[in-house]
Amino acid sequence: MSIWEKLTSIPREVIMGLVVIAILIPALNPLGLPLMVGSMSENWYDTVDSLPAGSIVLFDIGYGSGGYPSLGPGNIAAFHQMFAKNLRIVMMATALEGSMMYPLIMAGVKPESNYGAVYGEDYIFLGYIAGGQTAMAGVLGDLKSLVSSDYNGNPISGYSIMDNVGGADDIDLVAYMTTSGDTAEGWVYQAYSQYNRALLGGCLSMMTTSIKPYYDSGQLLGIMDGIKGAADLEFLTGHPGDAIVSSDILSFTQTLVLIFILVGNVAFWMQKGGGK
Amino acid sequence: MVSLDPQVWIAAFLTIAATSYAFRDNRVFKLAENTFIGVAAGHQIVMGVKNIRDYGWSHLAQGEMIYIVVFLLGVLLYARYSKEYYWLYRYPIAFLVGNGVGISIRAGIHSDFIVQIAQTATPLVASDAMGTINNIITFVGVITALSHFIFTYESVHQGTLGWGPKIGRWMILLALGASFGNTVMTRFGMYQGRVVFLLREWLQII
Amino acid sequence: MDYRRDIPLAITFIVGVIAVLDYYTTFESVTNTFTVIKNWGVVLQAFALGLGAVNLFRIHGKRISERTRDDWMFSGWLLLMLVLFVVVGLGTGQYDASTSYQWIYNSLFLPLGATMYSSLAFYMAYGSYKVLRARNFEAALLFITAVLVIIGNTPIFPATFPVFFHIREWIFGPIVSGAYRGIRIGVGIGAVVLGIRTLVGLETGYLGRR
Amino acid sequence: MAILTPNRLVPLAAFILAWVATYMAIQMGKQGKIKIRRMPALDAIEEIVGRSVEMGRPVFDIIGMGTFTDIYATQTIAGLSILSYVSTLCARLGAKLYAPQASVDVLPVATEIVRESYRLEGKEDEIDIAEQMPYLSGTQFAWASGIIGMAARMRPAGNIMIGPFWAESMMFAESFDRIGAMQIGGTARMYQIPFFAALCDYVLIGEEMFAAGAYVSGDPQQIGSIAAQDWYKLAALALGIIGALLATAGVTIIGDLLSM
Repeated sequence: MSIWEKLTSIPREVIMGLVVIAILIPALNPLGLPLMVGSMSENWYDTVDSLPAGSIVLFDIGYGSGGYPSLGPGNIAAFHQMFAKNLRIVMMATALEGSMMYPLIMAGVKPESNYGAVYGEDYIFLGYIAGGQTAMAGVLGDLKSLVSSDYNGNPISGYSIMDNVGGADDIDLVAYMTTSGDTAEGWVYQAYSQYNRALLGGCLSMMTTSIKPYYDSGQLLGIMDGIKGAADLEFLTGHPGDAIVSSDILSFTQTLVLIFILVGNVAFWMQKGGGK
Repeated sequence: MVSLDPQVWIAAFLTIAATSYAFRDNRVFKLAENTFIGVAAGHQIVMGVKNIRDYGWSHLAQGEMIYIVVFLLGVLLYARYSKEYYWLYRYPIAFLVGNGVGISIRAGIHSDFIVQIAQTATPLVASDAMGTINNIITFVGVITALSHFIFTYESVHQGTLGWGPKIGRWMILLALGASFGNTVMTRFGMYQGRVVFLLREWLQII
Repeated sequence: MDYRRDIPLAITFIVGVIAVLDYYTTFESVTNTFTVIKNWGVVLQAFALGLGAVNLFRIHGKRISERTRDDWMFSGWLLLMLVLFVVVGLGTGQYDASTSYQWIYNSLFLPLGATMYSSLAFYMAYGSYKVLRARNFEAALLFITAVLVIIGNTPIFPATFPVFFHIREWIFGPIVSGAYRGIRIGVGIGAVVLGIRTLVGLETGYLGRR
Repeated sequence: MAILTPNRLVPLAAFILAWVATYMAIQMGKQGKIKIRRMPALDAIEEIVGRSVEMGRPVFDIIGMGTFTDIYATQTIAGLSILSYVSTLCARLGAKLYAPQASVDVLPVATEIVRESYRLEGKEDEIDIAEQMPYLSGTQFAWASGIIGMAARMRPAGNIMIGPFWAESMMFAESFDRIGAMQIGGTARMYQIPFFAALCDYVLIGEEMFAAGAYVSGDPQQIGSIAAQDWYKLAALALGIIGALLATAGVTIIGDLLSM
């Protein structure tokens, strides 16, 4: 077996083992590299920053355990900015596990101790609403005809934040974070096309290319581009967290992937070119 | 000092079990897989019942008797399992499909078609040279990618015109490469979160 | 008029047309009617959430009773996990807001959901090594931008050579915007035309058996 | 009070025209006036089924986890057309087909289609629906693991994945490649197209999948709607090109018209 054949047939377990090592080294001793903020994240930040205090934001926790490692830190950073700006956040979840993310995100943000925010006045969580786009259109169309109690089961009429939130006209900004294409496109259809609301979208970075046409045409004002966008938001809001920590691990693991691609292709071509 | 919280220990065990599949299929992974299937279906029921309570029963309790019809339609979804009355399940499914398709395509023609054409029908020349070059590349990308998806006019794919779809396929492949690259970051960005959990909350060494 | 097929098709058509009218007209009555339809849709979707579990009980229940395959104990464990979540979730009466439900979610569902999804990183690494080849011209095109974007996403490179950051931003400019807008226009009209066929009853796969 | 919602006249016109175009195109389809060009990936389907017969190994046809009520119902329908074509080929050539299912409301339709294909080929006894078309799971990764487990056991010679796919597409493409299966990937879910393009032998990009579904099914409805979509794409091309040139010359009539 020539050197090139060996190089194209490194056993799976060795490849996997190298990946584990490439994660552990930076995790155990971080490098703390500088961060270059992308334009899409900057637009997300500026859009929220331009809102006057007291504005109502409808935020959809549209992800679950599958998106938590990368969208969780981004969600925390986004909420830090919104609470710091004294915006009023009406949270909902179109993802089945979205309501399970809520306590984890709140533990990361701690709005009461950090910003003196009061549940029911500064923010409220309506919980999971089934139906995907039907839920979005239901909340934006006539919220009170659909929703009567919040996540904890208490009537929303008892909370001052909901006094004048009846539908899209009372909402100044819609923002979502999701791992699902249905949700990413669904909010463009229901929030922007139907009610012309300002809209921000956070998604896994693999989804960014396909929702970029909405950003180019102004239907999305900003995009949080996965863990990279989350790190940008953590940096811009001055709340470093897990996303920035991940940058070092991404440096090592993706350098390893580049080496694999190089080795795989060089060996492939050498074999093909008679280097047997 | 290793964590003493049983919740962290169970989560750590399942994290390792779920990762083990990447190395080799094994019975510990099968346990994790079946746990995953079971808890996911259980969670669906819990959230389903809560939603039925919050968005259905609450209306009934306020005297909106029409919701009895909605509950009946909901139950009919389960008629699909009966040999004789399976067709009854078509009534709720027909309602959901009409609602789902209608709510989506009514806006799809607007934001996925009309708005995108309007965005293309914009000036190619920008204030600076680089801006103009970028506009032209974007414009060529849209037009040739679109021509690649013409299926019933063979003439579009032949002769000089045929260069359109050919270049279109190349532009699409370049864009797909960018998406592939971003997906590498997505996966590693997620898995590092699990390793940080194992090191920070389980073994507590970082 | 076959009440087994024609009435459901009529329901799909009527509900779909009301959804479209709600978007394109300003009639108060249409908007109110569609609000009712949306509110009903949420409840029906909630009912549909139980279908998966019923199917699992049928399949895994059969496996346990017949002990056909050697892994029937896994089926037993699966149903046990399902029942555990249902009992804790419904038993507390607080559903997902109850701390004991959150405890079993954070112990069982969160680590599995987060790891299953992310363990794809290993497939990515192996796939990049074994399969991502610049075998021909077309594959080379995808290969070039993939590598340049990975470099741009690897913080150590843009931090030392900022040009890599700008190359990535540029690729996500004209290259991605142009091609993906073309793809999205095509997919958009494709979904609309097929959606129309569904509403008018030409596409009836969803009705199931003849 | 305007009856029509402002700034949506053109989308409304486009939407109504789409109903008319679809109806007209289907009539032309019925009269055989429309021909869809043949995609190379379709020749590959026959190559794969033939290969699996020669190697005496099964062929997988996976239509994805879509349902009839989600935004991707259209892709599930195209996947079912391909499944019908593949199962007919398998019945005719004697290849063993595996088509595991993930969606409770698609399962009865898919099994009906395969049973119909085998019945038309007079080979109804050669298909064991329960064993060859099992319901694995409605949950993404349990579904993916189920498929990969089946593939590891069955060692298929070919794998056809046409329908809506999510993150599991990467796991499938890599795992089936490891077993040495020849693969066709096709989806209109944009996030997953890169994997099929990078890792499969043939790829149907975006709506080539709908065209393939129409081509193999020969169904005038599907062929007609492909034609209606082409008319709209040609209109988009014309408006885009003319609009951009006029706008460059300072005349923004097309852009203004579209946002009426």
